[in-house]
Amino acid sequence: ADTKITFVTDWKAEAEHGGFYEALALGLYKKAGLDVTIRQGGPGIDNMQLLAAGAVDFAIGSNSFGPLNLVQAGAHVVAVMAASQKDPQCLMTHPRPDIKSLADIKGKPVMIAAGSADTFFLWLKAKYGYSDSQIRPYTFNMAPFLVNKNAIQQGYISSEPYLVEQQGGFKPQVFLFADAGYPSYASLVMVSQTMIDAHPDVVQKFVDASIQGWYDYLHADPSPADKLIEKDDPDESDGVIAYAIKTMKAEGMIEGGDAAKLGIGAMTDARWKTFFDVMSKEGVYPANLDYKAGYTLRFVDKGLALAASH
Amino acid sequence: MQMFAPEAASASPHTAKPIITLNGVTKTYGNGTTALRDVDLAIGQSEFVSLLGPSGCGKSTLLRLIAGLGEISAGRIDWPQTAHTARGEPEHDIGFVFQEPTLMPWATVFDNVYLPLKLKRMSRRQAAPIIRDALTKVGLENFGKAYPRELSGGMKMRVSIARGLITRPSVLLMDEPFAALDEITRFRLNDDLLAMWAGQHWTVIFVTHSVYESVYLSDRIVVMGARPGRVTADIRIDEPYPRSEAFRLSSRYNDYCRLVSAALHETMT
Amino acid sequence: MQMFAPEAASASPHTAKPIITLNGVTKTYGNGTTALRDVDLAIGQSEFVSLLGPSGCGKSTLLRLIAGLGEISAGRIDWPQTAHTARGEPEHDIGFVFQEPTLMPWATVFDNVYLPLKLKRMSRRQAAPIIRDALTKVGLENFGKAYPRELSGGMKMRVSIARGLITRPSVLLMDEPFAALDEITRFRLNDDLLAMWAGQHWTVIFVTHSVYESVYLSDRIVVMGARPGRVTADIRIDEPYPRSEAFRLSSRYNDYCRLVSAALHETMT
Amino acid sequence: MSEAPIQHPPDIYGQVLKVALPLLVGAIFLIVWQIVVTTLGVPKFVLPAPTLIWQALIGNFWSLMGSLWFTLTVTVEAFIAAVIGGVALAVLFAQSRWIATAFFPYAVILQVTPVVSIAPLIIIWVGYDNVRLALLILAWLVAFFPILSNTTLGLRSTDHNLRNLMQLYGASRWRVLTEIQFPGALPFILAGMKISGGLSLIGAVVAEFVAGSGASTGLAWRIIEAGNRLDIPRMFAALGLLSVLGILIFGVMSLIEYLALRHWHESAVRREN
Amino acid sequence: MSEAPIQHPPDIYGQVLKVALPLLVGAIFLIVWQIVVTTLGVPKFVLPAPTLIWQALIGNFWSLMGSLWFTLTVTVEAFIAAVIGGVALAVLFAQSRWIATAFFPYAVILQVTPVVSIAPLIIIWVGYDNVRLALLILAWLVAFFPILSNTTLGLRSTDHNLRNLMQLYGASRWRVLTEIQFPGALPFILAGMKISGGLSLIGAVVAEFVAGSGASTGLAWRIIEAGNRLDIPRMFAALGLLSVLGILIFGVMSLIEYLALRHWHESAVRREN
Ligand SMILES: Nc1ncnc2c1ncn2[C@@H]1O[C@H](COP(=O)(O)OP(=O)(O)OP(=O)(O)O)[C@@H](O)[C@H]1O
Ligand SMILES: Nc1ncnc2c1ncn2[C@@H]1O[C@H](COP(=O)(O)OP(=O)(O)OP(=O)(O)O)[C@@H](O)[C@H]1O
Ligand SMILES: [Mg+2]
Ligand SMILES: [Mg+2]
Repeated sequence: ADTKITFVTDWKAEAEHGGFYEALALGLYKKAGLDVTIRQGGPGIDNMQLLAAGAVDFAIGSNSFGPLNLVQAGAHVVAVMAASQKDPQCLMTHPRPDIKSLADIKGKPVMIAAGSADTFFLWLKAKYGYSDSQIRPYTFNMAPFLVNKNAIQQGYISSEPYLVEQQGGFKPQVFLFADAGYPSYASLVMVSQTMIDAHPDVVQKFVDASIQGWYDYLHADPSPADKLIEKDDPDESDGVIAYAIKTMKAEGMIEGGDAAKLGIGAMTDARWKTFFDVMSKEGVYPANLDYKAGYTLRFVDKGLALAASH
Repeated sequence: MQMFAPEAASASPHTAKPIITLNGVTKTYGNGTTALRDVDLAIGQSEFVSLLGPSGCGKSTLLRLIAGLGEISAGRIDWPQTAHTARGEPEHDIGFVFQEPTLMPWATVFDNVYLPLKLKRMSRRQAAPIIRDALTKVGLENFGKAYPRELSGGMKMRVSIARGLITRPSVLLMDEPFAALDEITRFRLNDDLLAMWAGQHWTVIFVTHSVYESVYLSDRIVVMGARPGRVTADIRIDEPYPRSEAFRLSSRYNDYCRLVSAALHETMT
Repeated sequence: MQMFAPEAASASPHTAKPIITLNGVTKTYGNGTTALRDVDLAIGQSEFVSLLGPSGCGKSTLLRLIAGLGEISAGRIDWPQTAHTARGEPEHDIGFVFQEPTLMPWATVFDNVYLPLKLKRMSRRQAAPIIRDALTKVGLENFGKAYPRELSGGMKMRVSIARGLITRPSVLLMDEPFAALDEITRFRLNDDLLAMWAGQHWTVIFVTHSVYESVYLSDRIVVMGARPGRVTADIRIDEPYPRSEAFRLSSRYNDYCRLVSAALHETMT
Repeated sequence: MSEAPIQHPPDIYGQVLKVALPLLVGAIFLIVWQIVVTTLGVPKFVLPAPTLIWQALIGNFWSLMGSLWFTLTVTVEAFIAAVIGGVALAVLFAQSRWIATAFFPYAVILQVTPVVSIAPLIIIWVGYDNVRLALLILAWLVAFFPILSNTTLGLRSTDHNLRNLMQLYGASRWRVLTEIQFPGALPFILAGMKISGGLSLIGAVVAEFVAGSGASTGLAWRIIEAGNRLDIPRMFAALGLLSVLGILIFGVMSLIEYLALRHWHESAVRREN
Repeated sequence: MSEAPIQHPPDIYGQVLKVALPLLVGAIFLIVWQIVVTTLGVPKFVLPAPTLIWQALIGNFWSLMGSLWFTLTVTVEAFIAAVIGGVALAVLFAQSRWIATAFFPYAVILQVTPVVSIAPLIIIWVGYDNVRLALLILAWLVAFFPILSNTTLGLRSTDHNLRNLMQLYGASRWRVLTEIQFPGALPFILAGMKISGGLSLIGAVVAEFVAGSGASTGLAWRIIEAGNRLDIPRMFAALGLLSVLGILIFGVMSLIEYLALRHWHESAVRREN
């Protein structure tokens, strides 16, 4: 019988999970002998805690903080694949001449969600000298941003700018952290250490099928995945999905950076070290933290499904 | 010693200068009980009227309606001598002792009696001697600090009496005020009440079940019949005031009592 | 016609076969009021004892203590003839009519009277004729469906009386049950009570403020003195039962009344 | 003493007004809202006009109704559980001052612990495939305390003379509870239920906010989703449905309260003097 | 008729037990928790042992205390506002059945609207630099309804004979309110305040969850932070402080209730028979 795997995403179904849905839709997991169920995350599903508690074995971690937090907390969970090379996190402003880069935002009020103050904001503090007194609340509702010409807020490059254009009727200035060297990965596939120890083959098959799924999603027909996505979340409109795919491609989120050479899902020691160094310098992590326990390169970087065009 | 047919009541020569007149007063409660039907009555200025009648005949209802509590279903109640406020409400100065003590459970005896004076904006300090006096009159001088739940039934009623009298109202409505008291206290309070009434030209309407008490106190006894309540007899006690123990022992007293008893008997059969 | 000093009470030859004995009963409330001090009393089987005394002297307190409500501060109350339950509680069958009506406001008159029977697991259907009967006795046959708030003060008290009697308890404690009733109804209920008492060999302790009523009803009158309450006189009414209107008109009745009044007077001065 | 039998006529006129009056106020409110929004040109993502909300409601009618139904079922189940739990606990507490003293603080802990922070624990505990059960537990946590607190007060407020009466009749604790304490506490319990009705609803919504996954698609999800998408008219349509549901629950509770108390309790009786 | 003066002795013994007993239960509870967690080897991400929580509490003592203070101030202010607002509204509603009928549904809407979804509106309205005011408003929304509801019931339950008495004395509405209705409604109001005390706290926390920012560093912030870092013992330390605060508020409310009602209300009076 096929190995049963439940894979928990970090939000409701969206294009950012497209590769996994594609793999499921095309039967790539099935072919590898895996019986995968994709569970949507949601506002109340805390994947890190579910993993730490051993309640699930496979889940998506949104950024590089997840694995290191788990290490610090003493949980045995490992990132095995980085589906997205770039964190889509960005800051947006109204069109204004006084802000041309992230550095110009120093000292200005920024609307940041509660959970973000100890993730990317730490990097902004370290790199640009932002301070906590700049933080204003962001409640995942952009109305306050839209009505206030001076407002600056966080966003996902693949969704918020689109909504601003649609609803606000203007094109916001977008500053993608990744472009400024923000070293976090995104959409990390995280697996419990026990699973890796007991069934490394299953993990490898899952990673390989997912990589293939991502490749197909971007280069073949994305509609099988899109159908599943729309089934899981009927509110996900074609327009939103199309914009997200376009952005992912344009920004090279899946296939850019190291992935261009090492294949989709790529991770490198150097990138992890950069991330850790920045954050430990900020005091997020102790300098002696065994951050390497939070990821493994064992299952990726095999140059799998490298695009012909590359 | 005279007895009037009810319909003659308001025309009685004795009922001079009426202060309250009731014409065809009917009261039907929401559940269909007609408590009063077609009651005609005129209460004279400074009269001491006792109201007698079987339990449930509408005495309390009548008293409440006179006080302006509750709506009359038919007929009317007037206060011909009373000025009206700007808002059109009669400006009478009524004291009411309800059938139940109706004390504020959260306030001490002192504060309960203070209430009417407080509403007249009298300061606590000014009121204190008056209240002490009133409490002494009802034998509760040591209970000013007690709460109602710490009192016996009769003591609660005495607090209520003290409160009803403290403002020295010109019209006093009392609903079985002494029913829960022992005879001795009752007699004493009877005499106190009479003395106050005589001194202040009050008008008193007094509900009681005691024929003896009614004869001793009042210069007029109105007997009511059972549901629907109506006036069945109107008896004048033509005896001089002040009255005393001597009157209680007189044969005329006994005759009056028998007369009232008979009227009561008649109304119940 | 005999009068005993209080300390002789329990030794009285008339108080044969005591069903309840009180020895040195003292009750001090939490606020420091001593309601009873050193009360000795023996109630004989099938006696009809009236309790008289000034308002606030501790009659209600005494009745409640006898019924087992509230703790005694000193002394003891025994029921020498009464069996005890397995849990060690005396298994007596007490009816109590409180000084206040104490009705359940959410229940109809019928349901209020039904309560004691319901607790004895009698079905509604079985109970209905009994309840109708009891309501008729107190003149409330048409008010079974009324709620307490729709009743007059006297009517509420009558419901309470009906409830107290419905289980035909062997010991009946009544706290001024008829105070709020008119004379006629009162006399009728007096006679009804006497008839039931005679027929069923009940023991009755009856608190009243009416000297007349106490003499008419009881074969023994206990007079209490004011705070702290204690027994000041114990008067036997040596008159045969059944008693009737004739007794009320007799001179012996008047003598008794005077005697009791005098005892009451004495206790208050 | 003969008399027309006692009758208790219903007050239909008053009942109709009870519904009509707030509707009228609501209509006026909506009209003013519409005028203000259009004349001031308030952007629709700040405060959409009622007409826009209406369109959003019609346009998403079935998906919203589905969500409404989901939220309603969670609400009702949580509410019933809250009533049962709150009353049962209060009964327990009323049995002995010591039990109440010892355990009431722990009921308070349940009340003041934010559901958002124990949501993950509960999800782990019930198994994360049982999101609906988790929602129920969380909504229950939000709703049960007012019932517990009010019922406790109500049971303690029993007329003490009636208790004495029951004692005289040798009634068991259980009978004292059912015959005297419980009916006497009814006004308090119903007041608690009125508060908890709304809290169950908000609890169901908040639970979905904090513990919802893709599998749960109640009104909370519509609100988050519409908010994320900045489809504010749709968000307001969902909020409007929530309000309607809340008022409906409140109305039902008020009706029950009226029916239970109209014959006897001061708060509900129509006084005639 | 002379008598020792009336005196009302306090029940000190009972008061001490009232504190000691729940502490004892708490101690037992913690010990059992510790034993269960260690013997079953429950991972600390699921349920940390009390000793771990204690270490986290000591280790982060001052930062937690600062957050506690912030949350406490918001709670207290929101609570005071809820009491004033709830009682004032109830007084308004008690003036006329029509006002109550017309506007009560709108109070219900305020109760059932999830703070998370109106948080943005309130942030727009107060300006996003006024986070504290936004928190206050949101916490107030969570807390005011029980007081409104209970006070309304209480004011309506006034002994109707006492009202008649006031009418006879020609007392103004205001005096009827202050002399009769308000004292009579006190048990209900206090019960409402007991519920709202906890809700203010939870409201302050939830408000910070949904509208907090780096500038506001209450307990919610600590909980989120610790949760994000998976530092579950620290999260529990913060939750524990929250519980302690909740119990404290409840204790204070209970004390006020006892002091206000002990002389007269059935629920608080020590009965002697
Ligand atoms: N609120 C009410 N609703 C309905 N019926 C009522 C109400 N109050 C009184 N009644 C009825 O009105 C009648 C008269 O009641 P009322 O209290 O006036 O009697 P009463 O003469 O004072 O009797 P009592 O001597 O027993 O006090 C009674 O039949 C009673 O049932
Ligand atoms: N719960 C209580 N707390 C404190 N004192 C009380 C309490 N109940 C009664 N008392 C006091 O005890 C004394 C006796 O009260 P009790 O009710 O027994 O009097 P009573 O003889 O029945 O009077 P009445 O004829 O007025 O009913 C009174 O002085 C009263 O103040
Ligand atoms: Mg009456
Ligand atoms: Mg008494």
